[in-house]
Amino acid sequence: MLQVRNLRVSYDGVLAISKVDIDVGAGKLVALVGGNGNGKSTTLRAIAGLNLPDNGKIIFNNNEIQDTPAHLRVPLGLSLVPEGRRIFARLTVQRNLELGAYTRHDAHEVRESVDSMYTLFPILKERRSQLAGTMSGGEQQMLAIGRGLMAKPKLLLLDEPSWGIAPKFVTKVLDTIQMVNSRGVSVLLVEQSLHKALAIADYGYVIQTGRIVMQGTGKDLLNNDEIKKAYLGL
Amino acid sequence: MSEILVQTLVSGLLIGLIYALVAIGLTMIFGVMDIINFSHGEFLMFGMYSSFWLYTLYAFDPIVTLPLTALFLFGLGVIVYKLVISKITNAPMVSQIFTTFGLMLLFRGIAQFFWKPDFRTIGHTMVSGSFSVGGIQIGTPQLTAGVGAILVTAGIYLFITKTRLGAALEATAADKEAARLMGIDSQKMFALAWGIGAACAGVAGVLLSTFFPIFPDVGANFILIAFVVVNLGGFGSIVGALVAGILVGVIEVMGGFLLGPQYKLAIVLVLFLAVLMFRPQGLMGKA
Amino acid sequence: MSLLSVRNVTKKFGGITANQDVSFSLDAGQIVGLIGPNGAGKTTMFNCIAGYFPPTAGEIYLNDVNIAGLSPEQCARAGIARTFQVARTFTSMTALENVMVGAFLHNKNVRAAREAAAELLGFVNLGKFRDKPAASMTISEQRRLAVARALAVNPKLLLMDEVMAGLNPTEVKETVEVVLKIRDRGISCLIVEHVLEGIMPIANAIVVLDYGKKIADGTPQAISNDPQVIAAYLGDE
Amino acid sequence: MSNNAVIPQPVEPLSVLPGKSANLGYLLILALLIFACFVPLFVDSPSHQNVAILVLMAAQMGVAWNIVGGYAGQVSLGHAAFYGIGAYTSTLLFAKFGLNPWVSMLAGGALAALVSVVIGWSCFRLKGHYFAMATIAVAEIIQIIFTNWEFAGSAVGLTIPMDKEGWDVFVFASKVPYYYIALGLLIATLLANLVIDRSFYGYYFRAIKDEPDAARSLGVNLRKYKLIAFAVSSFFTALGGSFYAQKELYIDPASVLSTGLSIKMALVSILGGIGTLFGPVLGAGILTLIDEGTRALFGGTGRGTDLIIYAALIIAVAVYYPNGVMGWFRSLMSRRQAAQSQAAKGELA
Amino acid sequence: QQEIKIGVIYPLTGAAASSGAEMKSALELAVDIINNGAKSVPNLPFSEGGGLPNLKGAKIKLVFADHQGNPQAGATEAERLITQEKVVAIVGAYSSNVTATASQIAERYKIPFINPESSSASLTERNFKWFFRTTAHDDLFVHNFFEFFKELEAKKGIKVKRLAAFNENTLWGNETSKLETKLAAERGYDLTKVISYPAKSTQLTSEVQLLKAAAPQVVMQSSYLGDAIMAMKTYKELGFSPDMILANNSGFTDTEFIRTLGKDAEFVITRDVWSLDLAKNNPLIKEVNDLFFERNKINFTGNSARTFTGLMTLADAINRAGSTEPEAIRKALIQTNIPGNKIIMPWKGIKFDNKGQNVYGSGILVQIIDGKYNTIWPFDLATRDVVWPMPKWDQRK
Ligand SMILES: Nc1ncnc2c1ncn2[C@@H]1O[C@H](COP(=O)(O)OP(=O)(O)OP(=O)(O)O)[C@@H](O)[C@H]1O
Ligand SMILES: Nc1ncnc2c1ncn2[C@@H]1O[C@H](COP(=O)(O)OP(=O)(O)OP(=O)(O)O)[C@@H](O)[C@H]1O
Ligand SMILES: [Mg+2]
Ligand SMILES: [Mg+2]
Repeated sequence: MLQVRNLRVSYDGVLAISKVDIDVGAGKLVALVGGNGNGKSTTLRAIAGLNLPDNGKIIFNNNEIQDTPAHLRVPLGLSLVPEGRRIFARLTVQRNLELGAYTRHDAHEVRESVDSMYTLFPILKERRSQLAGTMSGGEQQMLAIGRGLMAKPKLLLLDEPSWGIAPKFVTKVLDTIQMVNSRGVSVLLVEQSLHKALAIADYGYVIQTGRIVMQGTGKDLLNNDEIKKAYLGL
Repeated sequence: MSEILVQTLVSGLLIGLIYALVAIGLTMIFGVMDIINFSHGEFLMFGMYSSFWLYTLYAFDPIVTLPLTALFLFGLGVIVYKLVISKITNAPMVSQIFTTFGLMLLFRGIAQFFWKPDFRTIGHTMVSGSFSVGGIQIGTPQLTAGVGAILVTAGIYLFITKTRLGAALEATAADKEAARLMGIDSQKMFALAWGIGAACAGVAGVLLSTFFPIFPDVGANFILIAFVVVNLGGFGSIVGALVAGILVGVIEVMGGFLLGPQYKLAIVLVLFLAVLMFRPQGLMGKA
Repeated sequence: MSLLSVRNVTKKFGGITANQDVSFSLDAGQIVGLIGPNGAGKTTMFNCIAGYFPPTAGEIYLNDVNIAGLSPEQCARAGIARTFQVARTFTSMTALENVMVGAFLHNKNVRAAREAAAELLGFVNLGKFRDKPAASMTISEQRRLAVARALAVNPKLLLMDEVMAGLNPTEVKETVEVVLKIRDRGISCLIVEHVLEGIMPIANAIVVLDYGKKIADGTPQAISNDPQVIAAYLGDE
Repeated sequence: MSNNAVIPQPVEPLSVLPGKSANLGYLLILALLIFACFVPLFVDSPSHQNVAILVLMAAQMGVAWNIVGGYAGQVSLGHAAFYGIGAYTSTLLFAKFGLNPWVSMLAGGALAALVSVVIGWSCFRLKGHYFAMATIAVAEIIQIIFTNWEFAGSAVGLTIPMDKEGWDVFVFASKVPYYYIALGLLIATLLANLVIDRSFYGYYFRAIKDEPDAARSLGVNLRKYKLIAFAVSSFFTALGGSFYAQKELYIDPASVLSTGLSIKMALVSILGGIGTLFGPVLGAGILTLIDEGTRALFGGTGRGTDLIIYAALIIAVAVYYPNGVMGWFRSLMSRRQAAQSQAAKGELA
Repeated sequence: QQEIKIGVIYPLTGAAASSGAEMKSALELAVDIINNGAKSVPNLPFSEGGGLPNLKGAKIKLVFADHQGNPQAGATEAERLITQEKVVAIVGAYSSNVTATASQIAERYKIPFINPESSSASLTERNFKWFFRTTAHDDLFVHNFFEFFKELEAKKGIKVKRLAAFNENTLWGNETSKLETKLAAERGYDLTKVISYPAKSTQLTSEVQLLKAAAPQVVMQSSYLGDAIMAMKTYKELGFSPDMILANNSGFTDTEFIRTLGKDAEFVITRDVWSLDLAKNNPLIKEVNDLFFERNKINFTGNSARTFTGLMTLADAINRAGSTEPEAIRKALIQTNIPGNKIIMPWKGIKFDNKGQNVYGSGILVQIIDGKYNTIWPFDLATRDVVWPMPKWDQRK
């Protein structure tokens, strides 16, 4: 479904990632993990089209999309829930969700999707007409995920969805992701917390200083000694 | 005496609606892009000249050519966006001010180059003249402009709150990168905002041209008031611009009458500052 | 006598009550955790203590002086330093200069401030970023920078808002060590955190908020077994 | 698959103009200033000297504006108010009360600083565009007051008699003394800027500009330090205004209190590089030369050609160098450095 | 062959640019006549062409500069013209505040400065040695107003009592207001209202309402074109009908004024310095105007006619000096004595007093009747009788 080949991105001439290869198969949940500032977000942003790569290929459903502008990647079935939520602070919760479905044209279906989001996140329903910016950090994260799902993506890119979320809800968020995945949406999940992400992932990549240094099934990686040493503090 | 006061009030109301009309385009651009367009008065000027030339060369009445001018100005707004503004969307606020200030000078220069610095006016139009209601005189051009202002405000308000494109515009205004992730082409939205903003100025220009002289620097007469209106109403708020426009018009005319015409602008400015002290975000601005 | 004593604080935003009648206290040399579900009012409580919002009702005592309603800069002078949920780095400055801004509170001498700042950068393990533009640091590094910056004002009490968010376990460990070192300097810490692995082992006490109200208050041990807290926040693992 | 897990090492970010090249910058500035001292020796056409003075005046305005607009990030578009207060105070004291013009000039500066504190006290709760607009409004109000104030000459303006000349009356037939006074003013303003930049004020100002809320948490009293920046900036702006009055010997509200002038002060800084010490000086040079040049070359055509060219150049600069000439220079330097350091480290792979 | 460079400083861009453009055309005509001749105006000095005879047919070359309405730019341009372009004299600068600064520079460099049209009285109160003004100034013009009232009463039995002053709040309008206030008091008129309105107004409703409330017989008004048109429209709209609108030139004499307002412009009286119908007394007026019309498709106005006259006066002085030495030109200017029939102004001639003011300059009053400006005062020059009172708006056809 998604193939990233030899991707290289830099900010103002400073290299952030290079030679990144990632594959996400149809219906798979793939995790991209790594410490702070190692290029996870950069990778996702490049896939979503927010950063243009210096070179490399991004192939989505057999189309090369590395030169496609970000807004045209959404209708292809790519949706990114960005780092730091980026919800529309001055719009209501409801309108945020509706905007998530901007590329969909069936008003009725969109309304149904909104309702299903409310079922998924009851807190959002409570706050449907509140301005999104006045909600707490965690509430905003729920909204961001809901909004990302509203595009009915084939591949959902999630950048640290559990960031700033209460433990009780972290599990819930991860469950939600698994559920979405089980309905056939492929997921590329970026997380800091290795064990949580790898525990639910079919496959995982470890990124370090802008390069993929390890990959394998989630279980394999979790049991890898070096990983344990470097990331799990054991 | 009281008749004079009522007359003054009515006149203030009518001019206030025109201020609102001029300001709506400005607030639109600001709301979506966070850019203060110093050249907004010059879009108004182009609208006036468009109306003037269509009238002078082809004898078309300004009211008839209004849609044409609006369309023309929409195009101009989009072109200006594509050629200039699109390159500074991420620049610091000060360089944006710098750029639109440059555009202001450029447009004045262009107008003078092609159309000479002369003052021009449009003679008799469909809306010339005035009528009296219970002893209160109302200028037909002013009234037409006032009605135009209300219609445009309503139209834009509905467009933004009720249409998909309007929602996209608002999303882009809030966070353009996030909007792109929703599949919204932010460049297109910005161009649209400039188009609509310029078209509003164009409509205002046409309506003004039926009773106000036309010259290359005419924008200078309106821009400060437009800024005040936009700011008083709250940057980006369409309804705020309407309310503030009326308020400014009435205060200016009434204040000038009661306290001395040489201070009429000062009165408006003092009140404006006073409001900002209590509502830093303007009357209808979001905090 | 407690260093900080929050008494019956209520904070409303229009119709929303973000904090309702919250009371708790913190003794000198303590680490206290403030936890609770999203939107429980933790950041709001910080803002009230640090002077960003005047509480709608209630008092906040620092060493028996009511500081409720003081401005943030007055609170800083009184000895309260804080970090923000988003880092709020001074992006046009280097890491060192960021910390220097804090150091100027008590000493306007540039050289002295530079020395103090350099020491603090080392203290939070950011020594190598000294002359790097702070904007080039990652988010979590910037959060740690904010801690150094806050320490530079020589606070009695440090409020930290989610400094461990987004860290991997190794990094969490590092940060925990930093917090302990801060306490060893005699600075009390009030910490908002969702990363319980980070806060639970080191806190003297935990305060739990839910829907703006305090639902529990006690040792980490007691809190993790409190059924109300489990229901509202921890969830059953 | 590779197994060589390394402990994460963030990509080395680069620093902007580190110590050495900053010192080089100061040396360059010093060299330029020394050069400036000798300009009248080889530029003997009074008209060219006049243009040089205009450059210095614009530079001084820009540098003064930059203290509050650049360093402290409070974009004032009403600085003409202070320029005008300076010009009017010194002219009134000198022409009407016979006070020594140099003393009058300082009095003008002090008064402007005082007024700026009053204005700032109320306007500093406003942010960004709201603040900018409020300053425009305040300056307009002040212009209206002067236009109607009989004692200050109202719309007619004030004239300084040119019958006496010399250092005691601050009126000269030759351009050379004006040149050196303007240069002195510029250097004084630059020095004030430098002192601020190097002391805790500079740090506080930039902190306020970057993240006001965070600055408050560190005990920075926003209003106090914004007011200090505003007052210092206004003081020097007013000195520039007094100088203008002594040079042109005639002032009226339209020429020393207009919003156009306020914007020009900002333009000078922006063009050169906002928040940099030397940027406004560069900007002033460029802007004045373009302005005078286009007017001299095309002004006589009467078709507005000069305006068109001037405006087109402004726009081109703003679009292609949004951070000003200094910003462009810096990014050039840092890009070169990045290339070098990357070359040194070898490709990241 | 020698070329005489004369610097010319006018507002070619900015708010006053439209006036600047007209004056530029007038100067170009004057130079063309001097250099290349004009057979149709044999009585005009230098109309035989071939440059200045006393300087072996030296031709005049104008160097134009734009002051944009900005006093500093005016001074800068003056300095440039003198030191770079080496002009021997300067003509300018229309806007009184720019004339003030530009003439200071000329004074410094000891270069003659001819000012054909700035009307601020203070300009010739500065004891300058190199400043010469050919036009009369506001002091005289405002005096004209009051002489007109006096003569109206004495000769036509029309009694004017209640006045209002309605002037733009700029240097020009402000000086006018002050003088009107002073003279009204001195001569026993009842000045019911003095209104200063800000330049660049978007509406004049409050002003007109105040006038209406004061109900004067005569409104004395100083406005530029845009405001003049706006004021007239507002008068009509709000039904304000004084017996007389007595305007102080500028907007009310602009070509566009009548064209725009059409019938609504009727009966306005305005002070002027020139009018086409004066050709009756001085054929030169029509002949030169024809040349101007041929080139520019517009008639002279008070401004352009004065500017034309200013340059002719300077040429006369340079010719008599027989030299381009500034001092020689200045001496010649001091001795200027051009008779009224050699100029296109309705003046007795041109002769400067020791302040540099032309003592023969004077104003006229014209009234718009049948879409044309008709001289109505001084009564001996009048081509039509004054219409008094102005018909009320609702009683017009
Ligand atoms: N906008 C930017 N400008 C310059 N450099 C950047 C920018 N964004 C990221 N970087 C740099 O690129 C590198 C990779 O950053 P990225 O945000 O992709 O890391 P990450 O793995 O997502 O980290 P985190 O866990 O903190 O989110 C870092 O060194 C960072 O400093
Ligand atoms: N300025 C404000 N205006 C209106 N409501 C606000 C404002 N600030 C916070 N709130 C509301 O107050 C409640 C508490 O918010 P707060 O930010 O304190 O939560 P929190 O406990 O810090 O949550 P999180 O862990 O998600 O950061 C939320 O429901 C939020 O929507
Ligand atoms: Mg990231
Ligand atoms: Mg929070």
